[in-house]
Amino acid sequence: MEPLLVVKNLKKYFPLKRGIWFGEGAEVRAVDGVSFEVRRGETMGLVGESGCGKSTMARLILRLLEPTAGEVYFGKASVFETNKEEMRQLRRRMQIVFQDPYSSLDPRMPVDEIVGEGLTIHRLARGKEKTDRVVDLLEMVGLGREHMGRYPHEFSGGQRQRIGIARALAVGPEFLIADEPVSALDVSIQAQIINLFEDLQEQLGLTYLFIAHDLRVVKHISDRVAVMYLGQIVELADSDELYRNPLHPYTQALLSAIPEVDPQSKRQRIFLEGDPPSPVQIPSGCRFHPRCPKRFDRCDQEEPVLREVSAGHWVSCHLY
Amino acid sequence: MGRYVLSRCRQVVPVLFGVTLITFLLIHVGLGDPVRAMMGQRSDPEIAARIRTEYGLDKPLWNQYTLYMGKLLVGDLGYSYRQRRPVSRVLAERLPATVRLAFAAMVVALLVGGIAGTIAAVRHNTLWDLLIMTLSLLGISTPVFWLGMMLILLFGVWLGWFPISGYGDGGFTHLVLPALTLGALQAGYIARMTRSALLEVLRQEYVQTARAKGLRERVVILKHALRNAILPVLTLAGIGLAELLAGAPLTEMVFAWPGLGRLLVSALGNRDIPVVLGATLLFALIYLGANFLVDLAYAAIDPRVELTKR
Amino acid sequence: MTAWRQWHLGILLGSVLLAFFGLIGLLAPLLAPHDPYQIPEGLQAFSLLSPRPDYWLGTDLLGRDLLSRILYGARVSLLVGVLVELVVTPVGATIGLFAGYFGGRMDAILMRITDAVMAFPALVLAIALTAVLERPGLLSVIIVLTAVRWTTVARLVRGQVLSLREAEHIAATVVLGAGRGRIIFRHLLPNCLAPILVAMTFGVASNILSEAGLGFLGLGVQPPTVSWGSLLAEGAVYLTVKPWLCIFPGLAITCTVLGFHVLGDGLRDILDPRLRS
Amino acid sequence: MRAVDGVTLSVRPGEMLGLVGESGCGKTVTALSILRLVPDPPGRIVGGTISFEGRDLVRLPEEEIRKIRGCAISMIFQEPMTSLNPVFTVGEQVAEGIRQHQKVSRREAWDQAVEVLKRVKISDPARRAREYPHQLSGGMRQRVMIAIALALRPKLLIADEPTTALDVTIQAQILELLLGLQEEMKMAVMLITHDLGVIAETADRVVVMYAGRVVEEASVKELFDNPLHPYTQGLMESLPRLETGKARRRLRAIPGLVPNLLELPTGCKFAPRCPKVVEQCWPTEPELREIRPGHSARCILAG
Repeated sequence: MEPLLVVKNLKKYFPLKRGIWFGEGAEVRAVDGVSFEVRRGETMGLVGESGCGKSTMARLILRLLEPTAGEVYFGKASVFETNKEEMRQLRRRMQIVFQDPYSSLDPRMPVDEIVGEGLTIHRLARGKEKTDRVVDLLEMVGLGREHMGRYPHEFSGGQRQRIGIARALAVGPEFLIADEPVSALDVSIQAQIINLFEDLQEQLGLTYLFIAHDLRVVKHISDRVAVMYLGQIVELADSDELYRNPLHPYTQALLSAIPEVDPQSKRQRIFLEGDPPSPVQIPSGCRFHPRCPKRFDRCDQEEPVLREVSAGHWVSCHLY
Repeated sequence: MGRYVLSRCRQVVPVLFGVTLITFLLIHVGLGDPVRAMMGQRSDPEIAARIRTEYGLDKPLWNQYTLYMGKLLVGDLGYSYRQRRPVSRVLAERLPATVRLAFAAMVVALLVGGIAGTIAAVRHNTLWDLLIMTLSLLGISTPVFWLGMMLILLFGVWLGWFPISGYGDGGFTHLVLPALTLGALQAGYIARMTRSALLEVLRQEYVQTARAKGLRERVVILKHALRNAILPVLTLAGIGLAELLAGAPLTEMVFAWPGLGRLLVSALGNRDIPVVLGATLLFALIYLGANFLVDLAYAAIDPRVELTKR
Repeated sequence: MTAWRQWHLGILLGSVLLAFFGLIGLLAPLLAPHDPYQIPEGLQAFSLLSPRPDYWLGTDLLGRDLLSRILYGARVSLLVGVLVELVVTPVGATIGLFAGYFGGRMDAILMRITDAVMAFPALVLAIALTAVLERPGLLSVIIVLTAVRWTTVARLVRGQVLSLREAEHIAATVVLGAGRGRIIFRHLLPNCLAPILVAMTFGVASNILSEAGLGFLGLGVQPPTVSWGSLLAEGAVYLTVKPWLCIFPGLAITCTVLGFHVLGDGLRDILDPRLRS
Repeated sequence: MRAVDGVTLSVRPGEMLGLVGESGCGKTVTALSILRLVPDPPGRIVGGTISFEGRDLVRLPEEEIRKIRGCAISMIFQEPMTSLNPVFTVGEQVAEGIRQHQKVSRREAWDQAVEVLKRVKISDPARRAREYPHQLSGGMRQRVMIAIALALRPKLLIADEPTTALDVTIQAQILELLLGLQEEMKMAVMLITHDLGVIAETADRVVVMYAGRVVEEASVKELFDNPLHPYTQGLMESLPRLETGKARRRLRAIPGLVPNLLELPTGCKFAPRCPKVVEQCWPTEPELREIRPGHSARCILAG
């Protein structure tokens, strides 16, 4: 299938400021050489623990940040090479839903203005037509006309997330990045929002990049899943394949660490030692080697590359 | 710590530059033609020209500024028209009195404000809280010099407890009323800040942790909470110092206190511009120096400072 | 619930106080029992009278009614307080907005300038400026206070913008394709308005105090115009013998400033989004 | 507002009791009430008893309850970032609790603290003890919290969402540590969480809370095999599962919003969201009934 989004060798380093006059050149390697594709109509899942660079990825793809190196193609357009007007047009096609239902809505704007802002910016509708569109959008996400004049603080977390989705859909995007959209919500509400994402995909033919740290959620919603560790993708495969046959020791550990909702199934746990290293001091060789239970002498010497070891199953590990 | 001091120094340098630039520009505008100001009516064009060259007044503004800076570095602030001696000497005479007053006022403010604020926070929503908050509101609403006059009336004239003017022999009794006057405003601010900071800290989880250990409430507040609540109070006290120093001229006038502020006002009356601007600069330097000390205190209390600045 | 009642009380109290003094200032010509400037004939009989039925608050050295002078003084004090804040707020807010939004070198330069101005105790710098401006008067007071006071707002707005810049709703607006103008004027600015409004309230209070200070030092409005500060300067001489000449103008200042502080506290309470959600 | 209304539960010696529920269901307030840590005002315990080793904690004088806090009963909190005091070293914070309850010198308390830090598997504990909280990672800080709580070998540990703020791999480490220490010290643990997975893997018995009430209570196996309350059933079905091979199924979400404690219905508090609601649910609130031995539920349809 034709890819909608292509990410090529993307890097983002943040300099660490030290004093005003003498820079000492340390940097945070938030995203460090990431490549993948998202096919039209699929849901690509991106999992990883906090600080692995997954949210930076989202911001890079949307050009909220300028990359240190690498390219992103959306359809035929190269995102980092478009001019201002082209970028504006491109933004209609790719949107984002954020994690925090509190800071992601402007507290001083009523809901109809929040949802209708995209319509105004791109001159898609005005007056009565705009109001109708906003009502449609609110109904599409399970809210209604009666919510239009209210302010964000009058809503619960789940409802705010619905408002955020409606705002993103207003400009009629093809591609939606969901950056941890349910991790701040209660379990019973999480399921509502996940279902909403699935329904909208079906109705509107959307393509998703679904970012989360909860493997259960990602597994549930994604067609393919990429696992990130310290700014790189360590494994990428079809969702079922990844969970049935995880190859990278990190993926294996992640999967075994998820508490299973079944008191009977006592699986073999793989415990990782220590904490993820800081992205300022990335270990030599394979960046997972200090915590890897299967490491051998080659691992701290040579950095593995992401290779396709079976059809559609990519892994970056010296074991394969 | 050394590293932190260094980084603070680096931040102060540009500010010092800005401060001197401001006083320099003021001098430049203020003196109009300094030569005429110096020589008065009997200006002889030839001599005037010679003086101009001698003082570098014919050079571009930028050069004049570097000249001014050069003089500042060796402590040369110019010459007092009125007192006919170097400004630096005039200022040096008056500095101790002002520092003494400001220091005493700050101590009053921190002690009174800190204790009152703590009581208000611990007795949150009680009559004590209301009383302390009302008083501190009054404290920050009263003009400094008027408070000074009222204290003079009450304690000086009617009760006769304290002397009402002058420096005396430098003893304690002469200091009481001016220090109370100057400290009252900051005491009000500090009480308000201590209260709100402490209330905020008491909501933190680590306070709960401390209670869950079985510590006495007194220990929880005095050790765990107050140590953290002091940090924003210190920051405020540093900023408040500017306000405190701003009150110095007024307080010194009311109490005839022989400090920089009074010098500033009388020099202004005499149009002794070099003294005015010298004193102005010195006030800014006192403020910057004191803030530097506040920063050091902050770093000593908060272990996180080291890391964030590194 | 208690919080609601508190702010209600605060705003009510503050508004009543301010409305009172505002009206006094506005209606001074109607309310004043005597001419505040006219020196009465037969001065001897009227000079430094103690409070009595026809002169409620007594008279000054030149036999003028203190009450009438306080009423007229309210005009100048409030005018200076409010006017300076109205000038300073847009200027400071613009500087803060620029520094915070564009960041980088622009921010560094603007903030160092702000730091430098703030390093001077406000009244000291005001005195120095007055010295340079040569002729004190209403205009010089306004100019001087403006030059000193813009920094507070600039700092405040910059801090707000810096924290808002990281908010996800701003990022979401950028992703929608909004331009700089929309982000600044529709998102950043409205979110700064509440703290600006609160700061303005406290700012007016601070201006009134500064004006009084300048007036007391003789650097404020010049005779025959009166302000509360200049009344205190005149009265200071007779502090120990005719204390009411000092007590009443000072009370007027304190009550007005108190009104602004109470109002500011109340506004801060109701405008704080943390209390609303 | 009634945050917790008529909650009855018991923890047996050496047992791991799971307490599950969503935000605002009253699980944290219940836990804090045991040690009387609910801030008063605004919080107040208006009735009921908390019996610990035959003593009623609700009526104990302040002095006495302080002797129990951190000694016989301790507590750990959700946010390792904010639950340690930033201005004291972690060693001081562990030693402080020890000195509070035992007559030991400063030196001895410190040595004991280092020993406890070692027990919670902090590497190089002597050096770590001299560090400040901000110098440690989230997982490490939670270990320090556990060390503070377990320093005096309590009989009951209350753990309020101890792993929620942590990454999965760290969460697994911490849970494993807690289970190990429980075994070793033979203490009872009350584990509060919103994550059914964590409960399934660690708890012996489970209490499910909704809107300030216990709605179901059973052994962990019984609860997962045979959930009786529609809310418990809904929670389980709304959770995405990992097992592969099945066709992707739609999640069975519980409709509606998390309840607002100020606007609760008079009858069954779950009725507005319940898929099985019948007319009898509305007028009166059902009692918590024992449906099967050791398994109770607060639902008229159960059994």
